[in-house]
Amino acid sequence: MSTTVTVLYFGAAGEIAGKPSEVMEADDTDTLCNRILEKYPAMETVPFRLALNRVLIKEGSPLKENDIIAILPPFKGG
Amino acid sequence: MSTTVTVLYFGAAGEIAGKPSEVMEADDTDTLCNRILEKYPAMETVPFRLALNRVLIKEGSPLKENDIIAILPPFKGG
Amino acid sequence: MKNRYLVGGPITPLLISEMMTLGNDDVGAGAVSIFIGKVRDDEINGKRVKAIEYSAYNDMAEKEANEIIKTVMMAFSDVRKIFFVHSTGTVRAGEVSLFIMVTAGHRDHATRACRHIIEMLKERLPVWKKELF
Amino acid sequence: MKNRYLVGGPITPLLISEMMTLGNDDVGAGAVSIFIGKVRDDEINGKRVKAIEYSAYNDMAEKEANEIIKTVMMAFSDVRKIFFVHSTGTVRAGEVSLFIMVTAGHRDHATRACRHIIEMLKERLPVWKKELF
Repeated sequence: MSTTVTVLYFGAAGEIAGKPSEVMEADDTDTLCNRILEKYPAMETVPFRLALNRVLIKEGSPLKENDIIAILPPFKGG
Repeated sequence: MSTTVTVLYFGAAGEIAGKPSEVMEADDTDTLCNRILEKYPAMETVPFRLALNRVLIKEGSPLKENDIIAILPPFKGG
Repeated sequence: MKNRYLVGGPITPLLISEMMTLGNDDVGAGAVSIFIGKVRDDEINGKRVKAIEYSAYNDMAEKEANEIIKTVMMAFSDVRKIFFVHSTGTVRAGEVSLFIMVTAGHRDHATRACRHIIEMLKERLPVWKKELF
Repeated sequence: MKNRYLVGGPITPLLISEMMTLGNDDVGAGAVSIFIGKVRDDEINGKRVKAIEYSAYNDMAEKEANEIIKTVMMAFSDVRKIFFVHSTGTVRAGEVSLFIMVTAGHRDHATRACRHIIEMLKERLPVWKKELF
Protein backbone atom coordinates (compact mmCIF):
# COMPACT_ATOMS: atom_id res chain seq x y z
CA MET A 1 0.00 0.00 0.00
CA SER A 2 2.98 2.35 0.23
CA THR A 3 4.39 3.31 -3.14
CA THR A 4 7.75 5.08 -2.95
CA VAL A 5 8.26 7.96 -5.36
CA THR A 6 10.77 10.78 -5.80
CA VAL A 7 9.46 14.32 -5.58
CA LEU A 8 11.40 17.11 -7.32
CA TYR A 9 10.85 20.71 -6.22
CA PHE A 10 11.56 23.52 -8.67
CA GLY A 11 11.59 27.31 -8.45
CA ALA A 12 9.64 28.71 -5.51
CA ALA A 13 8.61 25.18 -4.51
CA GLY A 14 12.26 24.31 -3.97
CA GLU A 15 12.73 27.34 -1.77
CA ILE A 16 9.72 26.44 0.35
CA ALA A 17 10.74 22.80 0.68
CA GLY A 18 14.31 23.85 1.39
CA LYS A 19 15.57 20.98 -0.75
CA PRO A 20 15.60 20.02 -4.42
CA SER A 21 14.05 16.59 -3.93
CA GLU A 22 12.91 14.00 -1.46
CA VAL A 23 11.45 10.52 -1.34
CA MET A 24 7.81 10.24 -0.29
CA GLU A 25 5.14 7.60 -0.18
CA ALA A 26 1.77 7.83 -1.89
CA ASP A 27 -0.33 5.66 -4.17
CA ASP A 28 -1.64 8.50 -6.32
CA THR A 29 -0.89 12.12 -7.09
CA ASP A 30 -3.87 13.49 -5.12
CA THR A 31 -2.65 11.83 -1.95
CA LEU A 32 0.88 12.99 -2.68
CA CYS A 33 -0.23 16.61 -3.15
CA ASN A 34 -2.17 16.51 0.11
CA ARG A 35 0.94 15.27 1.94
CA ILE A 36 3.12 17.93 0.36
CA LEU A 37 0.67 20.71 1.28
CA GLU A 38 0.42 19.34 4.80
CA LYS A 39 4.17 19.18 5.19
CA TYR A 40 4.81 22.59 3.59
CA PRO A 41 1.75 24.80 4.21
CA ALA A 42 3.43 27.70 2.30
CA MET A 43 3.26 25.56 -0.86
CA GLU A 44 -0.41 26.59 -0.97
CA THR A 45 0.70 30.00 -2.27
CA VAL A 46 2.44 28.45 -5.28
CA PRO A 47 0.18 27.62 -8.26
CA PHE A 48 2.14 24.52 -9.22
CA ARG A 49 1.51 21.90 -11.88
CA LEU A 50 2.76 18.32 -11.81
CA ALA A 51 4.94 16.36 -14.16
CA LEU A 52 4.94 12.59 -13.90
CA ASN A 53 8.15 11.14 -15.30
CA ARG A 54 8.83 14.38 -17.22
CA VAL A 55 5.36 14.68 -18.72
CA LEU A 56 2.94 17.35 -17.54
CA ILE A 57 -0.24 15.79 -16.22
CA LYS A 58 -3.58 17.54 -16.05
CA GLU A 59 -5.50 15.04 -13.95
CA GLY A 60 -4.80 12.93 -10.90
CA SER A 61 -2.93 9.72 -11.64
CA PRO A 62 -2.01 6.52 -9.78
CA LEU A 63 1.67 6.19 -8.94
CA LYS A 64 4.06 3.31 -9.50
CA GLU A 65 7.17 2.48 -7.50
CA ASN A 66 10.07 4.84 -8.39
CA ASP A 67 7.94 7.29 -10.33
CA ILE A 68 9.35 10.81 -10.50
CA ILE A 69 6.91 13.58 -9.65
CA ALA A 70 8.02 17.14 -10.31
CA ILE A 71 6.40 20.13 -8.61
CA LEU A 72 6.43 22.87 -11.25
CA PRO A 73 5.62 26.49 -10.40
CA PRO A 74 4.84 28.73 -13.39
CA PHE A 75 7.71 28.66 -15.90
CA LYS A 76 9.74 31.86 -16.11
CA GLY A 77 12.22 31.36 -18.91
CA GLY A 78 13.36 33.90 -21.47
CA MET B 1 11.01 77.94 -71.87
CA SER B 2 13.73 75.30 -71.63
CA THR B 3 14.42 74.19 -68.06
CA THR B 4 17.53 72.05 -67.73
CA VAL B 5 17.27 69.14 -65.31
CA THR B 6 19.32 66.06 -64.51
CA VAL B 7 17.66 62.68 -65.00
CA LEU B 8 18.93 59.70 -62.99
CA TYR B 9 18.17 56.18 -64.22
CA PHE B 10 18.10 53.31 -61.74
CA GLY B 11 17.72 49.55 -62.00
CA ALA B 12 16.15 48.38 -65.25
CA ALA B 13 15.73 52.00 -66.37
CA GLY B 14 19.50 52.43 -66.25
CA GLU B 15 19.98 49.35 -68.37
CA ILE B 16 17.52 50.59 -70.97
CA ALA B 17 19.00 54.08 -71.08
CA GLY B 18 22.50 52.60 -71.14
CA LYS B 19 23.68 55.33 -68.80
CA PRO B 20 23.17 56.29 -65.15
CA SER B 21 22.16 59.88 -65.85
CA GLU B 22 21.79 62.56 -68.45
CA VAL B 23 20.78 66.20 -68.76
CA MET B 24 17.44 66.89 -70.40
CA GLU B 25 15.15 69.85 -70.93
CA ALA B 26 11.54 70.03 -69.83
CA ASP B 27 9.34 72.44 -67.91
CA ASP B 28 7.37 69.81 -66.07
CA THR B 29 7.51 66.11 -65.24
CA ASP B 30 4.80 65.10 -67.71
CA THR B 31 6.73 66.58 -70.59
CA LEU B 32 9.92 65.01 -69.29
CA CYS B 33 8.33 61.55 -69.08
CA ASN B 34 7.02 61.87 -72.62
CA ARG B 35 10.49 62.72 -73.86
CA ILE B 36 12.06 59.84 -71.98
CA LEU B 37 9.50 57.35 -73.34
CA GLU B 38 10.01 58.71 -76.84
CA LYS B 39 13.78 58.45 -76.58
CA TYR B 40 13.71 54.99 -74.94
CA PRO B 41 10.58 53.14 -76.09
CA ALA B 42 11.54 50.09 -73.99
CA MET B 43 11.08 52.24 -70.89
CA GLU B 44 7.36 51.66 -71.41
CA THR B 45 7.80 48.15 -70.00
CA VAL B 46 9.18 49.50 -66.72
CA PRO B 47 6.55 50.61 -64.17
CA PHE B 48 8.66 53.46 -62.84
CA ARG B 49 7.90 56.14 -60.29
CA LEU B 50 9.55 59.55 -60.09
CA ALA B 51 11.50 61.24 -57.35
CA LEU B 52 11.99 64.99 -57.56
CA ASN B 53 15.07 66.05 -55.61
CA ARG B 54 15.02 62.77 -53.65
CA VAL B 55 11.33 62.90 -52.79
CA LEU B 56 8.84 60.52 -54.40
CA ILE B 57 6.12 62.43 -56.21
CA LYS B 58 2.69 61.13 -56.97
CA GLU B 59 1.46 63.83 -59.32
CA GLY B 60 2.95 65.82 -62.17
CA SER B 61 5.02 68.76 -61.07
CA PRO B 62 6.63 71.80 -62.70
CA LEU B 63 10.42 71.70 -62.90
CA LYS B 64 13.00 74.28 -61.88
CA GLU B 65 16.47 74.73 -63.30
CA ASN B 66 18.88 72.04 -61.98
CA ASP B 67 16.18 69.87 -60.47
CA ILE B 68 17.12 66.21 -60.13
CA ILE B 69 14.57 63.74 -61.42
CA ALA B 70 15.10 60.09 -60.65
CA ILE B 71 13.45 57.30 -62.63
CA LEU B 72 12.70 54.60 -60.09
CA PRO B 73 11.65 51.11 -61.12
CA PRO B 74 10.10 48.98 -58.34
CA PHE B 75 12.47 48.72 -55.38
CA LYS B 76 14.03 45.31 -54.87
CA GLY B 77 16.03 45.57 -51.68
CA GLY B 78 16.38 42.92 -49.01
CA MET C 1 22.39 13.96 -19.10
CA LYS C 2 23.87 16.46 -21.48
CA ASN C 3 21.34 19.01 -22.60
CA ARG C 4 21.82 20.75 -25.94
CA TYR C 5 19.45 23.53 -25.05
CA LEU C 6 20.84 24.67 -21.71
CA VAL C 7 24.13 26.38 -21.01
CA GLY C 8 25.61 27.23 -17.61
CA GLY C 9 25.91 30.98 -17.00
CA PRO C 10 25.47 33.73 -19.57
CA ILE C 11 25.43 33.05 -23.30
CA THR C 12 28.69 34.69 -24.34
CA PRO C 13 29.35 36.73 -27.50
CA LEU C 14 31.72 33.94 -28.54
CA LEU C 15 29.01 31.30 -28.26
CA ILE C 16 26.62 33.55 -30.19
CA SER C 17 29.20 34.00 -32.96
CA GLU C 18 29.68 30.27 -33.12
CA MET C 19 25.97 29.56 -33.28
CA MET C 20 25.57 32.14 -36.00
CA THR C 21 27.92 30.20 -38.25
CA LEU C 22 25.66 27.14 -38.05
CA GLY C 23 23.68 26.78 -41.23
CA ASN C 24 25.95 29.29 -42.97
CA ASP C 25 26.59 26.80 -45.77
CA ASP C 26 22.88 26.59 -46.62
CA VAL C 27 22.64 28.77 -49.72
CA GLY C 28 18.91 28.17 -49.94
CA ALA C 29 18.32 30.02 -46.67
CA GLY C 30 17.60 33.61 -47.62
CA ALA C 31 16.39 34.70 -44.21
CA VAL C 32 17.77 34.37 -40.71
CA SER C 33 15.79 35.61 -37.75
CA ILE C 34 17.50 35.89 -34.39
CA PHE C 35 16.18 36.73 -30.97
CA ILE C 36 18.41 37.54 -28.03
CA GLY C 37 16.97 37.81 -24.54
CA LYS C 38 18.99 39.75 -21.98
CA VAL C 39 18.69 40.33 -18.27
CA ARG C 40 17.34 43.82 -17.61
CA ASP C 41 18.34 45.93 -14.61
CA ASP C 42 14.68 46.36 -13.64
CA GLU C 43 13.70 48.05 -10.42
CA ILE C 44 11.51 45.83 -8.25
CA ASN C 45 10.15 47.28 -5.02
CA GLY C 46 12.79 49.98 -5.12
CA LYS C 47 15.66 47.54 -5.61
CA ARG C 48 17.66 47.24 -8.81
CA VAL C 49 18.11 43.74 -10.33
CA LYS C 50 21.82 42.87 -10.46
CA ALA C 51 21.41 39.39 -11.89
CA ILE C 52 18.98 36.55 -12.41
CA GLU C 53 19.57 33.03 -11.24
CA TYR C 54 17.94 30.54 -13.58
CA SER C 55 17.14 26.96 -12.67
CA ALA C 56 15.72 24.28 -14.95
CA TYR C 57 14.29 20.79 -14.94
CA ASN C 58 16.95 19.50 -17.29
CA ASP C 59 15.45 16.22 -18.46
CA MET C 60 12.05 17.70 -19.12
CA ALA C 61 13.57 20.78 -20.82
CA GLU C 62 15.32 18.56 -23.34
CA LYS C 63 12.09 16.77 -24.16
CA GLU C 64 10.03 19.96 -24.39
CA ALA C 65 12.65 21.69 -26.54
CA ASN C 66 12.67 18.79 -28.99
CA GLU C 67 8.90 18.93 -29.22
CA ILE C 68 8.86 22.69 -29.71
CA ILE C 69 11.28 22.37 -32.63
CA LYS C 70 9.22 19.59 -34.18
CA THR C 71 5.99 21.58 -33.80
CA VAL C 72 7.42 24.79 -35.23
CA MET C 73 9.05 23.01 -38.18
CA MET C 74 5.68 21.50 -39.02
CA ALA C 75 3.79 24.78 -38.70
CA PHE C 76 6.25 26.81 -40.79
CA SER C 77 7.19 24.74 -43.80
CA ASP C 78 9.70 27.25 -45.17
CA VAL C 79 11.84 26.97 -42.01
CA ARG C 80 15.11 25.13 -42.56
CA LYS C 81 16.93 25.17 -39.23
CA ILE C 82 16.14 26.08 -35.63
CA PHE C 83 18.70 26.60 -32.87
CA PHE C 84 18.20 27.89 -29.36
CA VAL C 85 19.86 27.84 -25.98
CA HIS C 86 18.80 29.10 -22.58
CA SER C 87 21.00 29.92 -19.63
CA THR C 88 20.92 28.22 -16.27
CA GLY C 89 22.70 29.62 -13.23
CA THR C 90 23.56 33.25 -12.71
CA VAL C 91 23.30 35.80 -15.53
CA ARG C 92 24.04 39.42 -14.73
CA ALA C 93 22.12 42.45 -16.00
CA GLY C 94 23.12 43.18 -19.59
CA GLU C 95 24.17 39.59 -20.23
CA VAL C 96 22.37 37.20 -22.56
CA SER C 97 20.16 34.42 -21.20
CA LEU C 98 18.36 33.31 -24.35
CA PHE C 99 19.44 32.94 -27.97
CA ILE C 100 17.17 31.77 -30.77
CA MET C 101 18.06 31.48 -34.45
CA VAL C 102 15.76 30.40 -37.26
CA THR C 103 16.77 30.07 -40.88
CA ALA C 104 14.21 29.88 -43.67
CA GLY C 105 13.93 30.38 -47.36
CA HIS C 106 12.14 33.71 -46.93
CA ARG C 107 11.49 36.33 -44.31
CA ASP C 108 7.89 35.53 -43.48
CA HIS C 109 8.35 32.13 -41.91
CA ALA C 110 11.75 33.04 -40.46
CA THR C 111 10.38 35.96 -38.46
CA ARG C 112 7.07 34.36 -37.49
CA ALA C 113 8.63 31.06 -36.45
CA CYS C 114 11.21 32.92 -34.36
CA ARG C 115 8.51 34.85 -32.53
CA HIS C 116 6.48 31.69 -32.05
CA ILE C 117 9.46 29.92 -30.54
CA ILE C 118 9.90 32.71 -28.00
CA GLU C 119 6.31 32.27 -26.90
CA MET C 120 6.55 28.46 -26.90
CA LEU C 121 9.69 28.56 -24.77
CA LYS C 122 8.07 30.93 -22.27
CA GLU C 123 5.06 28.65 -22.08
CA ARG C 124 6.67 25.23 -22.14
CA LEU C 125 10.33 25.31 -21.11
CA PRO C 126 10.62 24.28 -17.45
CA VAL C 127 12.87 27.14 -16.37
CA TRP C 128 12.54 29.37 -13.32
CA LYS C 129 14.20 32.55 -12.31
CA LYS C 130 15.09 34.34 -9.14
CA GLU C 131 16.11 37.98 -9.12
CA LEU C 132 19.30 38.85 -7.28
CA PHE C 133 19.71 42.43 -6.00
CA MET D 1 28.01 61.61 -49.44
CA LYS D 2 28.74 58.97 -46.90
CA ASN D 3 25.75 56.75 -46.28
CA ARG D 4 25.42 54.99 -42.94
CA TYR D 5 22.93 52.51 -44.27
CA LEU D 6 24.74 51.19 -47.32
CA VAL D 7 27.88 49.09 -47.46
CA GLY D 8 29.83 48.05 -50.54
CA GLY D 9 29.78 44.30 -51.13
CA PRO D 10 28.56 41.63 -48.71
CA ILE D 11 27.93 42.34 -45.05
CA THR D 12 30.73 40.34 -43.46
CA PRO D 13 30.58 38.28 -40.26
CA LEU D 14 33.04 40.77 -38.78
CA LEU D 15 30.75 43.72 -39.51
CA ILE D 16 27.82 41.79 -38.07
CA SER D 17 29.78 41.05 -34.89
CA GLU D 18 30.68 44.71 -34.59
CA MET D 19 27.11 45.87 -35.08
CA MET D 20 25.92 43.37 -32.52
CA THR D 21 28.05 45.03 -29.86
CA LEU D 22 26.24 48.35 -30.44
CA GLY D 23 23.80 48.97 -27.65
CA ASN D 24 25.41 46.23 -25.56
CA ASP D 25 25.83 48.65 -22.68
CA ASP D 26 22.08 49.31 -22.48
CA VAL D 27 21.05 47.21 -19.49
CA GLY D 28 17.42 48.26 -19.94
CA ALA D 29 17.21 46.46 -23.28
CA GLY D 30 15.91 43.00 -22.50
CA ALA D 31 15.20 42.02 -26.09
CA VAL D 32 17.22 42.15 -29.29
CA SER D 33 15.65 41.12 -32.57
CA ILE D 34 17.88 40.60 -35.57
CA PHE D 35 17.10 39.88 -39.18
CA ILE D 36 19.70 38.78 -41.69
CA GLY D 37 18.90 38.65 -45.36
CA LYS D 38 21.09 36.46 -47.56
CA VAL D 39 21.38 35.87 -51.27
CA ARG D 40 19.77 32.56 -52.20
CA ASP D 41 21.01 30.34 -54.99
CA ASP D 42 17.56 30.35 -56.59
CA GLU D 43 16.97 28.74 -59.96
CA ILE D 44 15.47 31.18 -62.45
CA ASN D 45 14.53 29.88 -65.89
CA GLY D 46 16.78 26.88 -65.36
CA LYS D 47 19.78 28.96 -64.35
CA ARG D 48 21.21 29.06 -60.86
CA VAL D 49 21.80 32.48 -59.23
CA LYS D 50 25.50 32.91 -58.44
CA ALA D 51 25.28 36.43 -57.05
CA ILE D 52 23.15 39.53 -56.94
CA GLU D 53 24.35 42.94 -57.95
CA TYR D 54 22.65 45.63 -55.91
CA SER D 55 22.45 49.28 -56.89
CA ALA D 56 20.99 52.12 -54.87
CA TYR D 57 19.99 55.75 -55.07
CA ASN D 58 22.33 56.73 -52.27
CA ASP D 59 21.06 60.16 -51.34
CA MET D 60 17.45 59.11 -51.30
CA ALA D 61 18.26 55.91 -49.43
CA GLU D 62 19.79 57.91 -46.61
CA LYS D 63 16.70 60.09 -46.34
CA GLU D 64 14.26 57.17 -46.52
CA ALA D 65 16.24 55.17 -43.97
CA ASN D 66 16.17 58.05 -41.52
CA GLU D 67 12.42 58.38 -41.98
CA ILE D 68 11.85 54.65 -41.54
CA ILE D 69 13.73 54.72 -38.25
CA LYS D 70 11.76 57.74 -37.05
CA THR D 71 8.45 56.15 -38.01
CA VAL D 72 9.21 52.81 -36.40
CA MET D 73 10.50 54.41 -33.19
CA MET D 74 7.22 56.32 -32.93
CA ALA D 75 5.04 53.29 -33.64
CA PHE D 76 6.85 51.00 -31.18
CA SER D 77 7.47 52.99 -28.03
CA ASP D 78 9.38 50.21 -26.25
CA VAL D 79 12.07 50.20 -28.98
CA ARG D 80 15.39 51.65 -27.84
CA LYS D 81 17.76 51.36 -30.80
CA ILE D 82 17.51 50.50 -34.48
CA PHE D 83 20.44 49.66 -36.75
CA PHE D 84 20.42 48.41 -40.31
CA VAL D 85 22.64 48.21 -43.34
CA HIS D 86 22.05 47.06 -46.89
CA SER D 87 24.63 45.95 -49.41
CA THR D 88 25.36 47.61 -52.70
CA GLY D 89 27.48 45.99 -55.40
CA THR D 90 27.96 42.27 -55.79
CA VAL D 91 26.90 39.80 -53.10
CA ARG D 92 27.35 36.10 -53.79
CA ALA D 93 24.87 33.33 -52.93
CA GLY D 94 25.15 32.54 -49.23
CA GLU D 95 26.47 35.98 -48.37
CA VAL D 96 24.59 38.59 -46.36
CA SER D 97 23.01 41.61 -48.07
CA LEU D 98 20.81 42.95 -45.26
CA PHE D 99 21.28 43.22 -41.52
CA ILE D 100 18.71 44.69 -39.15
CA MET D 101 18.94 44.91 -35.36
CA VAL D 102 16.33 46.29 -33.00
CA THR D 103 16.72 46.54 -29.25
CA ALA D 104 13.74 47.05 -26.97
CA GLY D 105 12.76 46.62 -23.38
CA HIS D 106 10.69 43.54 -24.15
CA ARG D 107 10.21 40.98 -26.88
CA ASP D 108 6.94 42.18 -28.32
CA HIS D 109 8.07 45.50 -29.75
CA ALA D 110 11.54 44.18 -30.59
CA THR D 111 10.21 41.41 -32.82
CA ARG D 112 7.33 43.38 -34.35
CA ALA D 113 9.43 46.46 -35.05
CA CYS D 114 12.10 44.29 -36.69
CA ARG D 115 9.56 42.68 -38.98
CA HIS D 116 8.03 46.05 -39.77
CA ILE D 117 11.44 47.44 -40.71
CA ILE D 118 11.98 44.57 -43.16
CA GLU D 119 8.71 45.44 -44.88
CA MET D 120 9.41 49.18 -44.80
CA LEU D 121 12.84 48.68 -46.33
CA LYS D 122 11.43 46.50 -49.10
CA GLU D 123 8.78 49.13 -49.78
CA ARG D 124 10.76 52.32 -49.40
CA LEU D 125 14.50 51.80 -49.77
CA PRO D 126 15.57 52.76 -53.30
CA VAL D 127 17.62 49.64 -54.00
CA TRP D 128 17.56 47.44 -57.08
CA LYS D 129 18.99 44.07 -57.83
CA LYS D 130 20.19 42.16 -60.82
CA GLU D 131 20.75 38.43 -60.71
CA LEU D 132 24.09 37.16 -61.96
CA PHE D 133 24.27 33.56 -63.21
